[in-house]
Amino acid sequence: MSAPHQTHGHTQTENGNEHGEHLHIVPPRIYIIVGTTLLIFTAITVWASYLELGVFNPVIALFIACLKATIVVLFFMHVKYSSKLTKLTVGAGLFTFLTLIAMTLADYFTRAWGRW
Amino acid sequence: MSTIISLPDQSTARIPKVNFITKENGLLSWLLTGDHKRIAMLYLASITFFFAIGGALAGLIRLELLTPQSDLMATDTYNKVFTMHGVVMIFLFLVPSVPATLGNFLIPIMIGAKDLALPKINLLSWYLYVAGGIMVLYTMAAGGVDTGWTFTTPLSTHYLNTNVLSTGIAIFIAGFSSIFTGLNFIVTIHKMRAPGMTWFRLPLFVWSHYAASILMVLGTPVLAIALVLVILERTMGIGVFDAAKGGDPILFQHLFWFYSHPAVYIMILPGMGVISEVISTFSRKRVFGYTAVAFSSVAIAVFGFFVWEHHMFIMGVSTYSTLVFSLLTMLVAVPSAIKIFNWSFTLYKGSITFETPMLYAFGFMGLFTIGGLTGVFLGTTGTDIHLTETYFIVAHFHFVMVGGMLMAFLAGIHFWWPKMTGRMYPEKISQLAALITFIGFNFTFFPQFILGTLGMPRRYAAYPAEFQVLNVFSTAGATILGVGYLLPILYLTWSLRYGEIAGNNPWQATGLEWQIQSPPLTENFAEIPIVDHDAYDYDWLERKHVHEREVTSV
Amino acid sequence: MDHISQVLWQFLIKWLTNFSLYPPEASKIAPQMDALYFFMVLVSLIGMTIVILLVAGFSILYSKKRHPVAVQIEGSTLLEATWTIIPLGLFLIMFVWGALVYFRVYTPPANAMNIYVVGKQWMWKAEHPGGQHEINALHIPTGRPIQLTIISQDVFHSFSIPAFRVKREAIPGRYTSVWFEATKTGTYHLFCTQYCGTNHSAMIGEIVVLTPDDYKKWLADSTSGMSLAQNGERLFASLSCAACHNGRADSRGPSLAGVFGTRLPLANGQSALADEAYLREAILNPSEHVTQGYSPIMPTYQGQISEDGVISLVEYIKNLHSNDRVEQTLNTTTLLPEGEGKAASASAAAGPTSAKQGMVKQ
Amino acid sequence: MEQQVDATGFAMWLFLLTEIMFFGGLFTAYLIYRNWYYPAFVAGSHQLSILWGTLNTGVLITSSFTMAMGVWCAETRRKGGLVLCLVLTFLLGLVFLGIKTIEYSEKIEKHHVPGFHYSLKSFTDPNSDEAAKTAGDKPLPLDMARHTEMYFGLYFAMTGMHALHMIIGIAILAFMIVRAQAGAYTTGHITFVENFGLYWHFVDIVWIFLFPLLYLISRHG
Repeated sequence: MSAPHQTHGHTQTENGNEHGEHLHIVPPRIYIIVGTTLLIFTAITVWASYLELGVFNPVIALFIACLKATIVVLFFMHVKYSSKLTKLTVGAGLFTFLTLIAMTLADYFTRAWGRW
Repeated sequence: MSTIISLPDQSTARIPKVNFITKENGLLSWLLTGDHKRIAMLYLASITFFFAIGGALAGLIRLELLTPQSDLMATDTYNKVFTMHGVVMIFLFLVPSVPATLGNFLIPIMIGAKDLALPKINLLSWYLYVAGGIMVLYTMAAGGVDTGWTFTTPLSTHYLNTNVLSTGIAIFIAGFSSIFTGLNFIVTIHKMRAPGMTWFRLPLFVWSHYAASILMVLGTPVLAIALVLVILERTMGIGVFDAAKGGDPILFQHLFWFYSHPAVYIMILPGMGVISEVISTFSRKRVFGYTAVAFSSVAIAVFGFFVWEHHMFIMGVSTYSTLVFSLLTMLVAVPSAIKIFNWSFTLYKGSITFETPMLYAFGFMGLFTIGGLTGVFLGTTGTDIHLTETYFIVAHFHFVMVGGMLMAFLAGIHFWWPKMTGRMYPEKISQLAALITFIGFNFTFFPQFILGTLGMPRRYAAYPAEFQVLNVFSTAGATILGVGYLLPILYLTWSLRYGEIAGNNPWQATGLEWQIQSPPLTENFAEIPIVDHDAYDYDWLERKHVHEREVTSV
Repeated sequence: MDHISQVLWQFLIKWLTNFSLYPPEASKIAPQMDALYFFMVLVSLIGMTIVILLVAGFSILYSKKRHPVAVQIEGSTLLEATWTIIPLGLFLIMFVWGALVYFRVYTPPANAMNIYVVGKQWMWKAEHPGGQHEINALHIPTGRPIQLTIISQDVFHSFSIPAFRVKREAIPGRYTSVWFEATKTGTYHLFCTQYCGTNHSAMIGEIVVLTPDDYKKWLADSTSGMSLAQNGERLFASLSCAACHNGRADSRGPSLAGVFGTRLPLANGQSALADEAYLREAILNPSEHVTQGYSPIMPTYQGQISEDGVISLVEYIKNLHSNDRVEQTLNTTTLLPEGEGKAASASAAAGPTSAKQGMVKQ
Repeated sequence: MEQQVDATGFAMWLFLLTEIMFFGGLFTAYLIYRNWYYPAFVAGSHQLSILWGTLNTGVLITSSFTMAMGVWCAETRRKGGLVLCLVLTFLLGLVFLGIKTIEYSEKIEKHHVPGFHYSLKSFTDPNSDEAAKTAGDKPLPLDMARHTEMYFGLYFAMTGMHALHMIIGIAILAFMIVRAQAGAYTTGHITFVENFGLYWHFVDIVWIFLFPLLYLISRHG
């Protein structure tokens, strides 16, 4: 959760840190690399879906999707260059998202238990 | 009775000429304001309006239940009445009650800021609330809705032709109002604290609002998508919740309770914040175990997300997953116990006075303890089978929400009334009102525990005759409770004009909000304070007073 | 005034004579549930007393009059630990105890007598294996474990018997089950506790607990002449299930004799226990429940058989121990033109695909 | 002022958290039903055009790239560049929606919209259907074929919600283009552009997941 972190104890210094975030300008070179990588990954994921890989088909598809999403978050959305607070926020969102999915599925996957 | 009230000399006292109320005039200056205090006032007026509606509906419910037959109204009317009661009270009163009024008013001041981080979003959230409220009013005018506030599918999607869509949209909109409030609080608490206001110098009121805000931001959208799916199911028949098309109606409950269980923490946590402030002030002591109370709020927020399935133990979910959810429910009960004991020990070696807010706080502690403990009955899988879906659950919920939350809300309103309006409420009659509320409440809801144990199901317009006596008790209690709620509305309105001038700090409290004029300036502080002491530091207050006296004498 | 006091007096008498804190304990599980319940009540009372004593005691001892100057105390880690660990321990005891009771209520014993319950807006229909039907009532004997297999035809309902301390949601599209063993004869409340629409509060009934002898008598008196299994047999024939499920060496469907309660290997590599819920699913969604070695050619019967019909079929398959009678029916149906006509019309209603497949079978 | 800038960025992130949870409900539903009705989901996904899907993914990623470049232009105060990037993003967004419209109208023609005369023909008789035939689908048993309606229910709910976010984004983009033209974002006040960028990239991320989940279920034999 985005429980407050000790390092954010002092607003003054916190603002000082955050200030740097806005001064960091990501050069277009990185955007071009990232954009190209994303397009290449898209091609790979389409190609991979035509291979016969059994259970690994969805695994690979989701893995590539996660990879793409991570790249977008880190570079396009500047999280790599952002404050701890932003990183924590992203983490909190991911955590709750996974909680919703995992704990709901926990019900569905164990319904058949005990009937053997 | 000894008291800590210290009012200025009434013959010379004046309400400061310049304050947030007098700054600008005209309706438009209120409707377009960015001032968090004015928005809080707007919220206060609108939630009081909806509380009155919800209360009237509650009165109708109790009247109907006076007799075993459904004689006052037809069963479908009764169903609409309790549905609208639930929808209005939960989404339009309980969820915004403390955060949107007291929280809005106080959080920026308590942390030493001039306003919330996003004033326009704050105003937008009020307009969304009003839009949601109008949709609810429209729903009522158009004939109401009878799904129950839980919108159980497939009843809500395929078997009712009342105004489910407009209610769904109303709650969707009101939900975004709550998201924006929570989002604003989190940003404000992170970014706007005054110099020296570290996390562990924050008043516990701010901590508990922070925890509640996390739940608002992360929980509410799941309710929103559940409602969107219900709307799509009704309009298109996409089948996600339709067993006939292979859908699972229980999935709706998962999504619904993923929000609606944390929602009860959204409702109660801000109330707990109020109680911390009140108990500290009226026992002149730092809150016992400040860090434990602060972290227990966060713990409730975190664990609150892992327990929702305890609403579904008998609904054919996997028995193995119930184990996990029941265990986690037990864990979430502990932080509440921690809070209760810490508040009790705050009284230890204090110097206690018994003004109205303190009476409400005592009421809160008693009723919330009962509400919390009976919650354990329902979180335990075994007893849940017998007690769920009966009046036991109704009683439990009302002990936590009305006995807990509403008591806390009234405690807070009385406590900060002098700050908000510059005038005191009349002490004696308000103490009486607090007592009436407490007695009326117990009369109304305690019999319902017994009714529930006896097996009387909830949401019954007619019931077997053997349950009548306890229902009569309950209805009788509700009339007392009604008086208890009517009184504050009357005397608080009266005090707006005739109340005594309160001065800056009638309670001799330590919070930053008490060190500024009442009602505050639009910008709260003439200059941003530099905080050099912990919350609830009464020695600091003493030193400050000594210093002020020296300055004046010089 | 006199009049009012009289009413009040009568009211009070009525209350005092009928007053009870909990419903009668009429099932085997009830005392166990109540033991846990009263343990929790006791813990709550003690907890409540402690809080009241603390608050009231401190309020008296440290009121401003007696104690004008507060002593500032930070807190105490020891105390914090105490009131974290003790409640946690108590809650964990409740959790374990509760889970034990919960598993007992929802795990029917193997020898339980099965009664089917169908909920619909706004009535309960109980179907005994012997073919006895009841509306908003359930007659059961004492001293015998009874399993209810519950389903809803429309919305969620909840089958609640407070005197037995059991309750189970009736869900559309899926069987749920609960069991109990009645211990005391008498008539008890049956409630629908899940809000189910306009006449929710009218969806109530009676549980009549009889002695085993009386129950036998009741069964004999209220028989409809045909048991569920017999009814199921008729359906089995008219839907021409036997065309495939006949136990012959070359049959396209697996033999159903003795299949109930066994573990079936499925075509998708998994396996499943053939219980009531499985049989129901296999009739309505056959392609997801294909037994290993067979092809997914069975048409779905979704929308063609009522819940009652499915129950009869399930009960028939449950009691099917050999294929002798299946063979017989098969021979009779193929002989009788009437039977064939019926089967064909049933298949025609199934839509183009199933009709095609249905015809192939004949 | 700096405090304010900081605050809105953080607020935007929190808003995106609510968006994650909003889509979270849909993903949960998707995972459950895909697990239950896998063959139906396979057959349903074969009805989607992989060409349009891949193209749209490319379009959206490119639009994310132009948006990121737009933020860079704002940061480095290049007004012309910013306007160009925003216009490109705007156009790519429209292209995405255009392709989506084509896809939707195909579904409407084939009666694959749940609830509106839903047709099972493509699934029970794949030879009658071009897409199913190319994918080499075997006919689904009727009960499984019916569950394709669930697939399309989720398809429309998920892509519909996504498209709604796109439409809102495009509307804001139009507003931003006008403001950028007037030079509003190239004097150091870049918060709005930055925050909108976050939103746009988030919408992109949602699609990055929707694409494999809806289009790429078992494309092989």
